[in-house]
Amino acid sequence: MESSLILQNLLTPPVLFFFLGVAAVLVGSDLEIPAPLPKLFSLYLLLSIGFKGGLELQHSGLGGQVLPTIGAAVAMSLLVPIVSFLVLQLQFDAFNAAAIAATYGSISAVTFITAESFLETQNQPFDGFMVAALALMESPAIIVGLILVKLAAPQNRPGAQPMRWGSVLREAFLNSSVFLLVGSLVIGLLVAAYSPAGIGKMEPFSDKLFYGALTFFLLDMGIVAAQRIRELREAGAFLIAFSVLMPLFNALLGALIVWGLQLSPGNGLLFVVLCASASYIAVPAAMRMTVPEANPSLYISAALGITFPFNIILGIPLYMLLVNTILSAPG
Amino acid sequence: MESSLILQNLLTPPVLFFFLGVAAVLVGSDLEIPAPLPKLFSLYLLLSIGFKGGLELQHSGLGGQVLPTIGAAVAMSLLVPIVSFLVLQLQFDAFNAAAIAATYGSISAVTFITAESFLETQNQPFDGFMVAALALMESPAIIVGLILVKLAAPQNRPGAQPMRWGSVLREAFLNSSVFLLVGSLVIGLLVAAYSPAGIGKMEPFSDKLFYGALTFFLLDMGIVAAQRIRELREAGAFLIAFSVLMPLFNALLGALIVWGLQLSPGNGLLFVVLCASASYIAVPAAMRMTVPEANPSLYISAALGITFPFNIILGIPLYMLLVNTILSAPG
Amino acid sequence: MESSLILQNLLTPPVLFFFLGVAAVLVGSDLEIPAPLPKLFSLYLLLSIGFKGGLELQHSGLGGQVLPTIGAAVAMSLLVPIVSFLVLQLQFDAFNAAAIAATYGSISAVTFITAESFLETQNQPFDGFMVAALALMESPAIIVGLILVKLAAPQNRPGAQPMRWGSVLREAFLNSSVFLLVGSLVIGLLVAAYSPAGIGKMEPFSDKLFYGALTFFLLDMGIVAAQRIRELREAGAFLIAFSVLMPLFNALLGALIVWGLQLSPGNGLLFVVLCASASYIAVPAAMRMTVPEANPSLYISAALGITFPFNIILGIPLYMLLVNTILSAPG
Amino acid sequence: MKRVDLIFSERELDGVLKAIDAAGAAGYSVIKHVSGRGPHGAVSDGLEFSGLGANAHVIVFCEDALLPKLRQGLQPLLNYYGGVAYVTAADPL
Amino acid sequence: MKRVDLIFSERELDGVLKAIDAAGAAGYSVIKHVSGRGPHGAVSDGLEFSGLGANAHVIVFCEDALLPKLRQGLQPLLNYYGGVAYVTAADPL
Amino acid sequence: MKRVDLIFSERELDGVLKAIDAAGAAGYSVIKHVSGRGPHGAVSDGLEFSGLGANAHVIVFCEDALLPKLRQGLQPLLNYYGGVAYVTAADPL
Ligand SMILES: Nc1ncnc2c1ncn2[C@@H]1O[C@H](COP(=O)(O)O)[C@@H](O)[C@H]1O
Ligand SMILES: Nc1ncnc2c1ncn2[C@@H]1O[C@H](COP(=O)(O)O)[C@@H](O)[C@H]1O
Ligand SMILES: Nc1ncnc2c1ncn2[C@@H]1O[C@H](COP(=O)(O)O)[C@@H](O)[C@H]1O
Ligand code: NA
Ligand code: NA
Ligand code: NA
Repeated sequence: MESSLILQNLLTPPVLFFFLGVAAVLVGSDLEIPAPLPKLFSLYLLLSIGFKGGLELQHSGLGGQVLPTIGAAVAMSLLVPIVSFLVLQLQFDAFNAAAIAATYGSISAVTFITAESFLETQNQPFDGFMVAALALMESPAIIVGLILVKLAAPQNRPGAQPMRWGSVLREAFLNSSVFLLVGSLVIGLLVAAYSPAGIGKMEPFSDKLFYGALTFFLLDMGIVAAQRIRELREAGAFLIAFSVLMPLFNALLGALIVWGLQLSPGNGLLFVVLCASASYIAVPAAMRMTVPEANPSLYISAALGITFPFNIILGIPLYMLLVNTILSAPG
Repeated sequence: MESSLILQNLLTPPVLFFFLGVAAVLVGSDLEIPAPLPKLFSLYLLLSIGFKGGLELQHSGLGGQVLPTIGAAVAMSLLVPIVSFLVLQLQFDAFNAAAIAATYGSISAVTFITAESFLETQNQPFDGFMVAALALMESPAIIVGLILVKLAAPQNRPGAQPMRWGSVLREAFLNSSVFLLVGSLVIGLLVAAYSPAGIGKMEPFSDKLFYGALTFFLLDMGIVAAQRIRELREAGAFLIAFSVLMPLFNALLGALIVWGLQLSPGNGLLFVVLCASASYIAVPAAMRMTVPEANPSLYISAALGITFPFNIILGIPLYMLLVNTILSAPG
Repeated sequence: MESSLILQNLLTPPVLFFFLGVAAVLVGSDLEIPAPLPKLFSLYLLLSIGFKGGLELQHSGLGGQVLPTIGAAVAMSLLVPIVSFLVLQLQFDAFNAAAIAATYGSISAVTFITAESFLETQNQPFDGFMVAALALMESPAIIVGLILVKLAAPQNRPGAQPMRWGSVLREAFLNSSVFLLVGSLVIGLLVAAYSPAGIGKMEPFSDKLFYGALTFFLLDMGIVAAQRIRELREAGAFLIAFSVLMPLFNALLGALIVWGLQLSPGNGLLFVVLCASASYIAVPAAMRMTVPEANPSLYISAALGITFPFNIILGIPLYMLLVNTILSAPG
Repeated sequence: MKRVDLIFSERELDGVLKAIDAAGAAGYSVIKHVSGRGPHGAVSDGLEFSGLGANAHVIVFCEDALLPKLRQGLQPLLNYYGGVAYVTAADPL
Repeated sequence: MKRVDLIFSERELDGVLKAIDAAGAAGYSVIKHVSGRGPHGAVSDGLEFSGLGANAHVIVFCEDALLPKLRQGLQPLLNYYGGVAYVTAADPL
Repeated sequence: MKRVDLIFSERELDGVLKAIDAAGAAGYSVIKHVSGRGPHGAVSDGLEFSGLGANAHVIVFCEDALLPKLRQGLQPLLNYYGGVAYVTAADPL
């Protein structure tokens, strides 16, 4: 049954087009999706996932498992970067260790969205409030990463610009990805409450097209991820191992929480995926600005070149099995 | 009831996403929709509104209120810039007064489209021939503006290139916005008459997606409008007052015509919106080329930074109330 | 009846918007669809046509007329460039003759797609395996063209880089157009076989939007084709005549094969269109790299400025008549 | 030889290229979507969708002898519509 | 007069433009979406969607006297974040 | 130091960058989507969707000593495929 779940995931359009993008790079085709077209899809996916999450959150309200789940999500986004940092310190200086740690403490919205698509093809229900967890897990790791730099880095950073916390907080909480996701979520809430006629009119755009747009975007992600693979030689075996094992470890931690909170299998998968995924959007952009001493090709290549493909291809069905197994354990 | 109409408008997805764009600029988020993506949406909206207008125009024909309405629309687009010029002359030189006047004499297609969406959520019917009015009101103000410059500007414009009327007329009547709108309208007419099988096949693209695409585009418009607000200091209190009061005055003029022609409430709102809106597409582009002596940041910032948000947020429901009130007056 | 078929084609949205693009250039409007937006549509069309073709191919299998048709298609893509070369040699040097010949031996995916739309409005069925023929006819002519250069060109090409066959074959078989088409076809096959839940979820994107996206893209193609017309003066009467007569001749050849194989009218039209169309994507890119001695404005302008519009506007209905006529001949 | 750099509104691109052709230049290159600030205020690419366009940057490599002709054709345009034009010495690689 | 060319990450664009304004330059032009390679590795436009951005190329035409001020404002940024800055002689057309 | 400007078809970009790397340059910057006109005719960005691509503009800041190596690697490519290459004097800011 395990292998069948993995196979089922492998043969869905989004994952197959991801492979096609990877293959394009490997065989040397000149297929590319020129900028800013990928940005169109990435903006669209954030807007739609936020909007739909808001609609559903309005219906479910904040009762039941909502607040505990969201609280646990935020706690994980504080814990994971600290654990990661301790591991990474064995190999990297404080700047690189903190930057990579922040990357793994945050999340990948596209991995989350792909997991939702997987659940839909499995006819597994899940709740809109998980999008709130997604949104709230994006930023804290950035702050943790910067505090780690402050604590662990050599006191005198040559040439360092004085750190302006104002712009750091803005970078963490108001970067375009978090801002659009949270904004669309709030709009979804408002529309569901006060303007329900707007829901049906948005649907062909924000709902019906969603799967196809994700598929198209994953074609580009395959290209981009494969282009990163070359840079991984530079990164070395330690980081490569980290990029697979750390997500697995985080998934295990996440699964324990899923069991503790007795989430539904659908919500449980999404929770685990949030813990196991790494950011290649908000965090790298923030780290490049605030910790320029760290080498971007390390944290971007690890998150985008290994962890992302691993999660999309194998991780999601594996985590599904993990969640199903742990939830069938006696509570 | 008034406030409820305003609130209903405020809480629709297009207006909320417009606010989100404004908020992004105000809080300093780096959210942006990079060029040429906004152009994609703007081309799409013009093509779709034209096409749909053409389909409907074919069914309604040119009888009844069609020709009087269109005639009145064109007359307004000649009258408004002249009145505006007289007001603006109190404060600005002939070049700037004429350029701003032309801007307010012409129309904003996005405001028109947002008004159509508002009518749809209100279940108020309106007619396809209003799109023809939209198309015909875009150009005349450009010509009026240039004639005003000719008449009122110092006879010797230092360094002025000789005005080639050929290229001026082309700029006025064949600029991409007018051309695409009119072209799509004619195609809609032809398809409805001779190739009805094409209608249903276009629908998922030109019709179903329309509301979502408008919403996405208004997110960008919010960003762009908010970026203009800073430049308004330069513009001064006179122009800021003008950008709110002139549309209100034009709306009143428009409402009188609506009453005179006894248009339906839906068509009436659209007519008033055409009178009250200002161009930030065709006219600024034409003015920049033909009256470079005028300061673009004045006419663009007024139309885009004040009049457009005012109309989208408050204007449309206010004009709806105005139209409803005036139509219930004894004829 | 002939003229009615031509008229029916002329009045469909895709062809009308193609005309609108042409008109924009002729009257001097500044309407343009800035890069990389056309690339978005071109990638989308290839992905969708491939995917849909794969879905259908999975259902039809490789039996019946599939393999003979595909074989005949490949044979035509080897034959047409040789015949074309013999004709072109009368006027051009070996480099230009070979490059233009390769262009006409290959195919135009957009012409094929427009022909499919035409069949749909005519309620004429056709089969998914024709997409496989499309994909397989794109590359061979490139190889034939290069062999013709090798054989016929002066032995010492001044400054010529040594021809690396590896990169030539990659250019021929892995260029983005062929790669995306074949890749999407294979994905369609796999999804239809193993992941049918994905079909319905892709539909709003890859199927419902298709006609509208084609229409939008043809607006751009009209602009681009019309911009080429100016360069045709340079090309001369011989090439202009060639760009109309050669497709007609190739269509005749194709029609004979259609008759020989007794294809259905729908598949027959598509087969003839493949024979009669010329490439302005894969082949020009490959020729520019491998035969820089040839003048790109000759082969691009002929294929894009004449043959493409001719096929879109008159060719498709004419070929339909041809196919209907020949199929009603005794077998 | 010389390298001439022109930066001005995209709306004037056609006129500038005509003037360069008329001066007899062997070629030119055009970069669009350039934003900037100058005496006439800021130009962003945020309004590109409106048809207003951003700036264009045109590069011309030419013989020194061509400069007067270029100047003659371009100066009036730049004076009236705004934009900058600078000349640098340049040698073929 | 002089022409200053700056190439650096788009993420630092705001800071660089502020420094140029602060130095009192009469204007500048910005080309975005520049890819490249330098001592800190390769920068592609393939990750632009992620908010990481590619490089920006900024051109400033200015009086020679402005160079020290520009240097003072820009040098710390370029040293810390990476990027290059070069000066060429340039004359108005 | 020197500044080298290369403008040529995007299709040749990979080869040119390889030659620049092979010459040992410390870095380079690439601007794509450049249109233009040269001895081989006009290149527009209207056909970009077709895979034909427009031109690329590559800038290399380098020591004078690198020029011969650059010339050696790039000259054959530019001669065969077209494009221009010019050198200007440039000093670090
Ligand atoms: N000193 C300068 N250095 C670089 N670019 C400039 C300079 N002055 C003006 N520009 C460019 O030229 C454009 C038009 O300038 P203008 O219309 O004269 O304000 C500006 O938007 C800038 O892109
Ligand atoms: N020698 C060079 N010539 C041209 N551009 C360069 C050079 N060195 C660096 N750059 C550009 O500056 C960017 C930032 O460089 P850096 O962060 O210092 O590696 C690179 O991505 C290149 O676009
Ligand atoms: N004299 C020139 N000045 C500026 N750019 C040029 C010049 N000549 C050629 N180019 C550029 O180099 C490209 C390739 O030129 P070519 O293939 O030699 O005609 C042209 O499309 C232009 O973008
Ligand atoms: Na995580
Ligand atoms: Na108006
Ligand atoms: Na053919």
